[in-house]
Amino acid sequence: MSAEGAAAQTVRITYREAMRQAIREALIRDPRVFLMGEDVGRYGGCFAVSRGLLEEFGPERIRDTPLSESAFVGAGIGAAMGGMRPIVEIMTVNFSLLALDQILNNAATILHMSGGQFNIPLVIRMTTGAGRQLAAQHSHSLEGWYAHIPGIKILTPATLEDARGMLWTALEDPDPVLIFEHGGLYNTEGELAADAGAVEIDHAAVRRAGSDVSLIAYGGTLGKALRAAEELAAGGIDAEVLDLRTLRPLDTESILASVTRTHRAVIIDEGWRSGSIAAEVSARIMEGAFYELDAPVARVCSAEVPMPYPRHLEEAALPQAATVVQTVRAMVGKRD
Amino acid sequence: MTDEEIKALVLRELSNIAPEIDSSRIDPAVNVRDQVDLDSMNVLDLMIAIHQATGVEIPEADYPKILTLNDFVAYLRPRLKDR
Amino acid sequence: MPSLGADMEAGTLVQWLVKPGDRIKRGDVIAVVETEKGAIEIEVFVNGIVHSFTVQEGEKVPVGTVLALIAADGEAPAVPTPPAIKPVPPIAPPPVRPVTPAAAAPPPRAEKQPAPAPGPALQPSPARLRISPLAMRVAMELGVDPAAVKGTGPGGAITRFDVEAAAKAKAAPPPTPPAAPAPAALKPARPAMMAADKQAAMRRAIAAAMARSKREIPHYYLGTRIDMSRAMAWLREENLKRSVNDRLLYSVMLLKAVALALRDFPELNGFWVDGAFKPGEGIHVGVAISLRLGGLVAPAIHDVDKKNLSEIMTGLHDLVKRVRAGVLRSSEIADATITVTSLGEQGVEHVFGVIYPPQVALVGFGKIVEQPWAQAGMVGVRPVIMASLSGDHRASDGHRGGLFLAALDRLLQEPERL
Amino acid sequence: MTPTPQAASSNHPQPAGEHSLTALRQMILIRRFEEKCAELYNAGKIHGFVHLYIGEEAIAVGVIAQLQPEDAIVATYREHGHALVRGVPATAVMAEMYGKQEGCSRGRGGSMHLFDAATRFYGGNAIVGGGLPLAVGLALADKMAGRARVTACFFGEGAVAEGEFHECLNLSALWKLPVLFCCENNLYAMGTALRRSESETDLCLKASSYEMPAWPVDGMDVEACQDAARRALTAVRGGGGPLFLEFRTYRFRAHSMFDPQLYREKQEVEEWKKRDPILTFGARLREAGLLDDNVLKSIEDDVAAEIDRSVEFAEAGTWEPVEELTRFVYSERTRP
Repeated sequence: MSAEGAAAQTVRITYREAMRQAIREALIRDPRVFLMGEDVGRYGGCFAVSRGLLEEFGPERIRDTPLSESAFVGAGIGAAMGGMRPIVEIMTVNFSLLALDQILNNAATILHMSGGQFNIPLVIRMTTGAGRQLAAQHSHSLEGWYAHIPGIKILTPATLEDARGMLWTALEDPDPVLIFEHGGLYNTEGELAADAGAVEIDHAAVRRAGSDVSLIAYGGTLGKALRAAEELAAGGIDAEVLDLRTLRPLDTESILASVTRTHRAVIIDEGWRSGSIAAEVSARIMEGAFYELDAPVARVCSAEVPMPYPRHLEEAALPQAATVVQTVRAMVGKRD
Repeated sequence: MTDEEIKALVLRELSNIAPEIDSSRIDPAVNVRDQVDLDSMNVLDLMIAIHQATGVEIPEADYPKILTLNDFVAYLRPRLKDR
Repeated sequence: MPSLGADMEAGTLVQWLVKPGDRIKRGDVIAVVETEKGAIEIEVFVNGIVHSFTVQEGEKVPVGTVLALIAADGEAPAVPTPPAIKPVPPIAPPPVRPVTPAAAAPPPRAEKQPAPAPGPALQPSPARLRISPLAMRVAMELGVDPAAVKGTGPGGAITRFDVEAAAKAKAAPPPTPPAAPAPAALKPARPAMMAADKQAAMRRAIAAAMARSKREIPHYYLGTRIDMSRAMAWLREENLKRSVNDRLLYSVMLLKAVALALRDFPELNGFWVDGAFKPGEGIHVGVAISLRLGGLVAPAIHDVDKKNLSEIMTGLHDLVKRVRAGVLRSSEIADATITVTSLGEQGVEHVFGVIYPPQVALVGFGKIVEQPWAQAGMVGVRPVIMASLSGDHRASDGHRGGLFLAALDRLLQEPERL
Repeated sequence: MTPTPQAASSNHPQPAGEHSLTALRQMILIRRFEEKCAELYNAGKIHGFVHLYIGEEAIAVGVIAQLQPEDAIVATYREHGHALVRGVPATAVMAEMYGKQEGCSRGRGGSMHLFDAATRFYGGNAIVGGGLPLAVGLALADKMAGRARVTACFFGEGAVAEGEFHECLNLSALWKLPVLFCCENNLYAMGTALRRSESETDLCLKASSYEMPAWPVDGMDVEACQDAARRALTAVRGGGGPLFLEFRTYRFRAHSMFDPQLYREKQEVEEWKKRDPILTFGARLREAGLLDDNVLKSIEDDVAAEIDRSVEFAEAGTWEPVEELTRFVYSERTRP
């Protein structure tokens, strides 16, 4: 593609708009698709993702639900089994716990319990993560928990391309797919190809190539990892940044390939450290790339505390680019 | 202890510290450190060895009085007279 | 035969300290091996019973040769069934040569054969070297002995970078500080290496290191006179309180003062490796100790800044004894982050030493002499010592070196705080 | 809306011959099948939790026979009877009890998780209340697709204490979804009597608070069950929204296999056994001249033969190879 061609074909867009375009495209392409959740219609979505869709597609396909997470998530499962392609929106990951029974006991298990008879082509979207001073019941990152569950897939779009492209692929998947949208990303803005569309969801992506250390991130921590990489580059450390994109199934091969290139790994995860997806990634590195390691795997995770409200404490609780830089420097040692 | 026994004891411990010396060639009237390459650690080791062998503890302040083999005999004799 | 350094290909079993049938436990020293670097004690890492020797005293064998067979605890008593024991072939490339503080390496592994003959089994070594898995792999590929590599990674771990640097250094001049055997005091049952050979080997090692130092290191030299009256008075008082066994030498005060001063001058404490300064993980002061028949070694006392004077004295005493007995541990040879040399015993007043690469500084002390000393317009007589610093100008500058000597002086004026 | 007491019992018009004998046979099949299950459980052929339906047979038989083939069923862990009446072969059910590959859920579900796509039998849900959202979703799919189907959702009275019950009744009523809620009120949630767990024990009152018709039905009377179901299905299929039936019944056996039944008096059990739906219906059929000893014997023989066949089938079944352990976690397909 020529440079001028590329310039002509990109649009300036926010993550939120990219997500909305993805939903809109799905609603247009497949009559079985509908959006259901709290305040997705008249309100326009708690984070304004679905604004304008009610007017365009009507209340049958843009369904406001009561505050009954278990019922409408379960209804999504039932509707999927009944032949529809529901997109269920849960406002935040913390609220999703009210529907955990449906997600774990039904969505993730029915295919197996039924001996393969009933698959559930359902997409559940929810916001995750902190950084907006929403305190301890709206800010947690529990996607790592969900990634523990076999039978569902966990996507964490961190880029505009993925915000725009993951949804359609998820809807085409025969099994339940959970999409975690980091709340801090909705306002991020950038250039996106005008013809951007579906993207594959099976692989992690190298967002920045490097040779000294692999910064393994996803969702809300990708930006921090990239910033850390820039800062490290100024100090002569060449960091690779790997965006996991999909937490289940984990793309172990790409993780191991990256660590095999760099021989060091720092995992940046907004989840709490104990039992986190970072722990899982670390374990896989041990299992698969132990003899490639030149330093112990390190993790930069959230502090083990319910998310506090004041900004300074929230910032202290969250993984930060500076912590990543510090961790990498200690790991790499002084270099020319 | 006789003078000869004392002399023999000191020479034996000295040989342990500096195995290369020929003890028969040590002049009892000449400063030992002029005949044998001893550093302060060797001197300390010698004092410890003498202490262990005889029970006599030579205070640091007396070191300047004990330079030759004869000095050792003179210093130790009265302290060992009953043994 | 354990590998005790990258350049070691063979060693001579000088003396067995156990005999067949002896019960031994992990950590026991069971033999003495003579190498170019001196006699090394061989430590075992298993509990068991000595079954038999496969190498006799006086034999020189390649690295990797099985020296003895040890029946593991709990096994049938060591019936002499040699065919049941399968020693590893000589000079099998050692998978890992872990050398922990004691330089002793594990007895080589022999495999236990299955029935019918229940032969004694040898245990693999659990000794650990702090090295990354990658660095270990690269070390194998490059033929670098990891035990001889200085780690600069997290927690002092050896990284690939360190191994590659060591490989490069190996291709150039000798990498390790001069370390030498002390043939005189050791009375091996059957001397395997002639004293003259050892002398020559050590001389070559010193020659290589010193030549490399003068070729590569842009030395700068600073000196200052230090009034030792307070220190010596304090020491006299202190030693009065101590029995002859516990007495302190003034050199212990010098070592402690150097170590404490280094805390504020990290650029003097460490290594110049592959074009960069790498600070030492601790303050491990190498003490230059001359050998009675010529030559010297400078083994380290570890973490001198954290030890009290009695502990340093104990360490020094032990070190001197073992140096002169020719029995050193490899960590003592490899770990020093700076060297202190004191030639005052020999009567000299000024010492300007040559830095041991890859260290970046050396502190020298001369003899304590009574000198006229003017202070506050008055002239008096004081015991004075000349302290010098030889610094690597790549790692530090004279200004900082001067401040270091001033700090050393200040510390020696408050001996009770050392 | 208040309960409609006139629906509480039917007026017993003359039982129609063939139809009635079928109902009797179905009840006897369930009874004998489960008695066999208890025996096989004690013999170590069946494991895990097994919940017997004995005493409650009239409900499944009465309701399910009124459903159309395209309707859906969501049931609970006490669902052997529902599956059998729905037409899942006794062989496949028994093989599932054994855990054999020929079971209706390929042996992956066991007693509590009978599934069958061919008869639209959606489990076998062992989370109390957890099946209701699925039923709501299945009905939502039907409504959105414009299909005149009904989803019959069975659950015990214990589910009434779950939030999902209230969420689902509300949501289905709000969206006027074609769900027939069939509450099998056997008075005990495991060992907890209804009066000890609910401040309001009138379940129809709870349901009607969501603006849906709610009728109590004599669950020991198969004809009453048939009649109520027939009328309710007509209403639901006609687009009137969900309907709630409370079947008052009693289980004669323990909750599960290990249950000393300390929570109820033997006398109470004996009282209810006088109302055994098989005996009372049989007596009425005799009165009507539709049943005599010979007919009954031929039914019993026929049922016994069917059960013997199911046991033989299960015994002869195959164990799924361990190599296939991780199948049916995700759908099997080749992705583009």
